[in-house]
Amino acid sequence: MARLSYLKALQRALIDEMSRDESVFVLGEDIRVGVNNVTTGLLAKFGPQRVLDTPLSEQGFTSFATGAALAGMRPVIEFQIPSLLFLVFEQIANQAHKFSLMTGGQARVPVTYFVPGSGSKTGWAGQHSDHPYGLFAHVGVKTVVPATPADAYGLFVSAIREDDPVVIFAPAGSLGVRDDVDLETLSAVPLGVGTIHRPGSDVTVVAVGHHVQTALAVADQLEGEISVEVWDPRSLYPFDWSGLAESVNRTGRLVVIDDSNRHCGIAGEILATAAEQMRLTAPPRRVTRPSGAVLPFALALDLACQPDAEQLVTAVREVAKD
Amino acid sequence: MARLSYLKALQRALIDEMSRDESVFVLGEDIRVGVNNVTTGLLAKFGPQRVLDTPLSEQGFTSFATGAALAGMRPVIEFQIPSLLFLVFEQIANQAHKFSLMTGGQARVPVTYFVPGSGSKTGWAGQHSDHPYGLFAHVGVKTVVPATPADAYGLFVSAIREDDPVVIFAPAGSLGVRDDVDLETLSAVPLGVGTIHRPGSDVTVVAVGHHVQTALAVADQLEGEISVEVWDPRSLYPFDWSGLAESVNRTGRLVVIDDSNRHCGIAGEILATAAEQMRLTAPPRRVTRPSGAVLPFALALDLACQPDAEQLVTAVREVAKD
Amino acid sequence: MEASLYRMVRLIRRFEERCVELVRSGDIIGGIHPYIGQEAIAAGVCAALRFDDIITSTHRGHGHVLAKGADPIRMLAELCGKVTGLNRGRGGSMHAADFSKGIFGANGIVGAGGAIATGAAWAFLRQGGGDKVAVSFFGDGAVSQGVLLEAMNLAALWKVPVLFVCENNGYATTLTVSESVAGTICGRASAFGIPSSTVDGMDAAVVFEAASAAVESARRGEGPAFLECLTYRFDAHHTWEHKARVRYRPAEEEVSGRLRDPVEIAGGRLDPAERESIDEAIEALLDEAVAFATTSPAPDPSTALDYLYGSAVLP
Amino acid sequence: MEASLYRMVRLIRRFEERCVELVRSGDIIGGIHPYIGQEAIAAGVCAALRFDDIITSTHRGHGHVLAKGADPIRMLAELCGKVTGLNRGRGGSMHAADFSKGIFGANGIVGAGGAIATGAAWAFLRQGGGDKVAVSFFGDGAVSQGVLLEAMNLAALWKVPVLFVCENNGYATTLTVSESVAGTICGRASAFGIPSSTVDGMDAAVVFEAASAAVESARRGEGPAFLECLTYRFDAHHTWEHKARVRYRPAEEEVSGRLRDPVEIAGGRLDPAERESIDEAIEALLDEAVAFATTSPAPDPSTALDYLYGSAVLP
Ligand SMILES: Cc1ncc(C[n+]2csc(CCOP(=O)(O)OP(=O)(O)O)c2C)c(N)n1
Ligand SMILES: Cc1ncc(C[n+]2csc(CCOP(=O)(O)OP(=O)(O)O)c2C)c(N)n1
Ligand SMILES: [Mg+2]
Ligand SMILES: [Mg+2]
Repeated sequence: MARLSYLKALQRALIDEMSRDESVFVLGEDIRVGVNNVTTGLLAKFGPQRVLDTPLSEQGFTSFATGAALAGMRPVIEFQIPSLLFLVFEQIANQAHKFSLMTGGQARVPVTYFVPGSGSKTGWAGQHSDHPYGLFAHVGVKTVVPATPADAYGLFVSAIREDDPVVIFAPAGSLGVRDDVDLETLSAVPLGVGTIHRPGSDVTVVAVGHHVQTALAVADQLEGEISVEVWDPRSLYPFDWSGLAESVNRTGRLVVIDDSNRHCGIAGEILATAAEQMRLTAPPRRVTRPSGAVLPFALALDLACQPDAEQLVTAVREVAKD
Repeated sequence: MARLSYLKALQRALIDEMSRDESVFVLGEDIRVGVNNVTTGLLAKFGPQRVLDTPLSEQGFTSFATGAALAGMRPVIEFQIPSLLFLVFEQIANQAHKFSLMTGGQARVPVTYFVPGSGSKTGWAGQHSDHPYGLFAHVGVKTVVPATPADAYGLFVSAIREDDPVVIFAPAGSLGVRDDVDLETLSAVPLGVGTIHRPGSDVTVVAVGHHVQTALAVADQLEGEISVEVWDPRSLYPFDWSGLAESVNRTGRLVVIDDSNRHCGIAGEILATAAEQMRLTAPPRRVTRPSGAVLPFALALDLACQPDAEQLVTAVREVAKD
Repeated sequence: MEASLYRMVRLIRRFEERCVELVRSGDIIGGIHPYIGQEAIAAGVCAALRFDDIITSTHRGHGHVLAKGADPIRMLAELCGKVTGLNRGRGGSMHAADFSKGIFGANGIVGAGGAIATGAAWAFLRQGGGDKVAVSFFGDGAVSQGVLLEAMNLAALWKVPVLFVCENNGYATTLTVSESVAGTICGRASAFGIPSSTVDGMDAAVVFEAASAAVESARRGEGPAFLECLTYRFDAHHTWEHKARVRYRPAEEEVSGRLRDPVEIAGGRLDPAERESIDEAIEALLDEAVAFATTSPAPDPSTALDYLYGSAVLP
Repeated sequence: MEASLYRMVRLIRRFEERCVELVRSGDIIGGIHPYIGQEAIAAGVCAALRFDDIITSTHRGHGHVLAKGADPIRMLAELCGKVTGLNRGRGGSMHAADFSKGIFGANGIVGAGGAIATGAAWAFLRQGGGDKVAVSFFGDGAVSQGVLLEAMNLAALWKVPVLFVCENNGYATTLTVSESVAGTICGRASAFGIPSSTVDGMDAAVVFEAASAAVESARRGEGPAFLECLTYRFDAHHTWEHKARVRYRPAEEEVSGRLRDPVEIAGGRLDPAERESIDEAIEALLDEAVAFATTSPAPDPSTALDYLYGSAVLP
């Protein structure tokens, strides 16, 4: 067993895939130096043709990657800031995503879009603190948010191997997570398959990204009082509806904790599908950022906009008592 | 009473606001000629300084509008294609939307983004047929989708007067709607206030945009069998939750029909909030585009991706029998 | 070469005229952006390309798709939304593509193809063992699109074998070039150190020569090149204009703009008998295409989401 | 003028040095992008502006915000996230703004300010009765951003009184200009027919002169202008580098780049006594600012969403 950090797991995934498959290459800003610590050392290992520092031309290099993918490559793009995905939304949602269907299956666009440090990094303020995974899920771009080192490895590997565009969010709140893992067992984690991090029988808590840790802490805290099952979708789209149904139909109670805006977010999607299709014995709840939130700079305000353990405890208690 | 078309109502709103307020101006592509029939004739009336034909620089002119708004103007931007909003997503969601909070209330960005003919225009295929209102609602940009000529007038007027960015979608399926209206009574319709188009007691059907017409037809069809209330949110964000609750708490049954992608869409948001907060006596249902849909070109396929009356009838019958 | 250039110019012209009829008859829904008047550019540029080169095209893409070698019969079936079409009826006019012929597709978003072509051409470099190039076609309207300018910078920086072809037909829908382009079109290329030239886009032979020179320099590893082709759109921006009758081009200009006709320029160089036999073959081909397109089956509605994903995950 | 230029250069320098200390002490969270080394540009350009002109700034924005007239005391309080800050603690380093002084804000997105400044300057034209101008500051990295290039086209087309100021400090984070800019920086301006010049960005007097000329031509209605200022960033791209110790600039370059110091260049022109008294006044002001910023109250968490909307609709 080795102690593996989430960040190192991401790096290992990228190195493994680049070693395995010549067509994989990585591009983005300041990735040779590796300011985000994922691509550090890759230049020396793979050379400048496979580790491409780009000018600040996000739209250009995103569609450049689409073109390279159409010509047989497997580009991985690192974005420094989650909101840079807003800047390339047309290039991902309207170009890369649509080629397959619009060409009647002639074309494949295997590009991975990768954001190390999504969500609030504390003190980076309004334009650097978004968690816009729901946008991609809505338009139908495959979207994953790993919560553990092993999943960071396994989902990144799967994203790169996938024949479609995939966005992978690595929440700032997860980068420091470490786990004891057997490095030999690290392997691809399929898209669209959730996982139970902790079994329980009273309430299903669906937690996204770094809030898996929040949920586990809350489950510990409530031990003896309420038996909390912590379920992690891992992929937000495609979503493991049958996995969720298995849990919810057992507990009959559902709370979602999700660090994105409430209105039209993934938490709402989960509640909606559960209400339509699953056996709920109490009204479900969600703990999210407020609707339309823009994260203010001051620490107290920034934190006030993010969901936290206390809110989760309240929500779990509420659904449990109904 | 006069026969007013939806399209003419939009035009009238724009003319009225431009006449009333010197700071209102309109910009976009081919708006002098008026290829979308909303801005036709405005050049002659208001001159080239208030009717600005732009080069194909959507990002540039969207943030140009933000700058003009910060300097005291009230720009209205016409976009020819819904997916052009993808191209300017950063400029709207990350710039215009965030100025107010990030400056601690110093700045106002009263810009209206206007898409005449959103959704499928039949045969315009994958990149011209989106209905991405949920994206704006998620990030917190005020978003309205009028369904009738009077609402097209009233919501457009309100959008222009609003001190915040507002996106207004005029569905292709609504442009031809005509109503008998007393022109004297046309007036601003406040954002965030829904309306009952047809009262009923068994099932609340929430219909967005042109599907208000679908819902009214279905309500007619089911008359005698099931009493359908047709409720139209008009604003998707802010949303009239108390108006919806009033209806749903009365009927106990909810179906949403919405021409956008299912996953993380507005229909899911409505179901989620109803499940959390309202008294539902049967599982709610939604009739939407499939998740991640890209509209194929061929007519039969295009139509197969859009919600229709038959699906709505089935859904209403299902919730009614539970 | 003269005969084959003429053949392609004429094929595109007649193909487009047939399409306009099929729009009128309702066989093509959604309308098209006719390429009529601009045929010499697609024909001339694509004649300079090899089978294994690639192109990206535009909303006004039929000419490029045909000139790069797509089967006109399956192309027309695509425009009619049939399963036998190039894209199995999923793409239509604005997305017609044939990847087996290096046609990376028409595109509904102005300026979008430049970066895609640049990425593909860079991939060719990376994959080694050849000297393939990419061509991106776009209109005068596209040179005001940020993403295209970004792509030109990337192409120049990384010496990518891509040719940018601007078809300057004087208008972006209703907006004139002088109202949309500050500076010059070729000035955009110069800004990034990309060599450029402006040529007569009505003469396929002239275009062919200029494109050949640019393509050869790209093949030699000298990086991107830029070609501005001066032309005129003879028909509407889009067929909806046929009904809408919007007015934005001076009547005299519409007359003078049509005086130099690419079909006549290319055809005038042929022996009349040769020309006639080419024309006849084209008519026969298009008759066949129309018959095939109109009688082919439409896709089954239950397959509406086929091909949405490459890996068949049902979300 | 010499004294006031020096005063501003020195104020910015010392302000930034105080900020770096406050980052170390944890009073400023999230870090900053220090403007140290580039002070002459903000000082020189803003000295050419009037109170009622406006600017847009960047992630490295403290210098511009101060030079355009923001109160250093409320500015520092903003950086410390206090309710007494310019933005009531909502903006921080990357969004500091003072609309009452024509400061339309720092901006976290590279290249975003150009179109905003252009729109504002166009509004001034429209509103009539004056000759206000707008200035957009940005770095060498921004000239590869599509939206900025689009904005330059719009500004040139519509003869908008906006000055584009590119601070070429040789790097976009770790990427050199030669690796990111094909062609030249001023070539971007020429592409759109915008007059441009390249000047020594270490000398506030030189910058002031060049900016004055450009601003005056814009005021006279001659449209936009572009100024490239050559400079060097003395400190880190961002204060995280102080811990991370990434290496991307040659050591000799870091030494030679600092040889010409804007503070010394501007200060060398003053009588030493005058200089000393300016310095003392600045220290006193900054002591006050630090005291104010560190002792001011933080905002109440219950107000986290205040100002989210201009019209107080609760969604
Ligand atoms: C980015 C973008 N903006 C606007 C449109 C709508 N539109 C389609 S074609 C067109 C004009 C294009 O002009 P040009 O590039 O000169 O090509 P042409 O039509 O003349 O062939 C416009 C505005 C679009 N499809 N994409
Ligand atoms: C559009 C965009 N891309 C990337 C970033 C991340 N980023 C912030 S500053 C910076 C470098 C900017 O370089 P330059 O414009 O030269 O300004 P400088 O930092 O040298 O002052 C980068 C890549 C960003 N904020 N915005
Ligand atoms: Mg054109
Ligand atoms: Mg720089």
